[in-house]
Amino acid sequence: MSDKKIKSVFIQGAISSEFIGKSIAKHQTKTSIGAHNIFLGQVRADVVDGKAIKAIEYSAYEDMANAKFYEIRESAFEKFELICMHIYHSLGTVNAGDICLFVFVSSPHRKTVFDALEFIVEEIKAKVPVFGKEIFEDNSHQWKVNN
Amino acid sequence: MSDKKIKSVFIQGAISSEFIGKSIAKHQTKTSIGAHNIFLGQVRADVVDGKAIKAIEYSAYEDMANAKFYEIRESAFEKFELICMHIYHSLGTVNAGDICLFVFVSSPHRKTVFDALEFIVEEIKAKVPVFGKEIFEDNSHQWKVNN
Amino acid sequence: MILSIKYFGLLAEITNKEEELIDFSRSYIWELLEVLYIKYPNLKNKDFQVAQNQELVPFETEINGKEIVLLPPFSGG
Amino acid sequence: MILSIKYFGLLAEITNKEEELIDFSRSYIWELLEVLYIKYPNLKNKDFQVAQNQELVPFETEINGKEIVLLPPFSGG
Repeated sequence: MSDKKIKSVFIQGAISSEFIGKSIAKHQTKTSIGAHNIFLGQVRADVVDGKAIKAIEYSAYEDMANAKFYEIRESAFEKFELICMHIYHSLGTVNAGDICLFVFVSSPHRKTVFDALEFIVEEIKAKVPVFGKEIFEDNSHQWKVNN
Repeated sequence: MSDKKIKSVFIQGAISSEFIGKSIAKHQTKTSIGAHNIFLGQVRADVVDGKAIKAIEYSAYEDMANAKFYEIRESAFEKFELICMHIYHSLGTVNAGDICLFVFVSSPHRKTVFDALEFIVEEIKAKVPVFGKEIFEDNSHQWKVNN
Repeated sequence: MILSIKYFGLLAEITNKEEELIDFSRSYIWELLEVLYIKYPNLKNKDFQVAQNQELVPFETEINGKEIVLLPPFSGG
Repeated sequence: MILSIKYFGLLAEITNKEEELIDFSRSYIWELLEVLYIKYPNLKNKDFQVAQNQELVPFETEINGKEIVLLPPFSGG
């Protein structure tokens, strides 16, 4: 029942709540799943020197990024007893309040999904060459730094 | 921006993927949120002595359950820097493959939501008087035991 | 005093009721349980907890409410 | 050899290009960087990593591919 085949990870623009809802619905035929855990990254309207961020423009070194997403996926399936795993990341412009990262893991048991989800999100942050350009209201910008 | 007021936790029957999608959408005006984490409990079609579970019928000592959900909510807001927190649990019949528990936390930062979500789900499992009657295909039953 | 006793899950199956009124003249939870064990012998070997005023209490607790609730192991989520 | 050099994010702003071809006669990443630092002095004090064959490599690595990529700190998610 595991769907380990490679899918495209990048989505142009924001990830919609409808897309997430439909993704959840697709798993309701998989009756060995007992627990899902979903991480959503949302663009914050942080204020820097009095100016609020209105959007992030994401770019990526796509060939390497896709290779890294694949490695992360494989190592998560190796480490954890997962039934399903999905990762989606935005490219291009995502407005403040919209979702730019969607990671979804499913397992028979809850402890597995907690451990797996945190592992995957931290791996993505550390290893995948994606770059966020934070655009302010006045169209000036700065480059996002993860912490 | 925190919505700490008490809401009803129990929902009659399964929790739909549309409901979850809409709940996510409602948070997109809250632009101080950077990370959401969602836990979904799904009814497994476990096989016991050759018979598969087709549904769970949930009952609860509702007065105490609502008081406990409230305590868990308050202590989560105290322990973690959360912006939002929502808990929904099914009562009545939930078929295998359908969702019976939906816990949703939001914060500026990802580490907070990982810690908070696991805390809340474990507290619910340990402290809230909810009882699951596992119904088999032949309508015989057994009482669910958490582990 | 007249106590309302509630049963949930497996315990309601054993007693064949979800609630009953019992006229009780002693003071402690464990004394009430002695009465219930006579009425429902199958309760005795079951794993359960007792709630008074919506809180779990040890069996040594004095009864001070009007509602005592017998709860089998929780299995939410 | 002719190398294709790619720049991302802040680095592409500094070089004012996303990609360029450079005719390079030495062997190591650090030797390539010496060339780039002369061409783009502002690169020198920036925090970046270098990828060859889609893997991050130390600056002491010998160049064995045709594409060298300069990557600023990752900020996905």
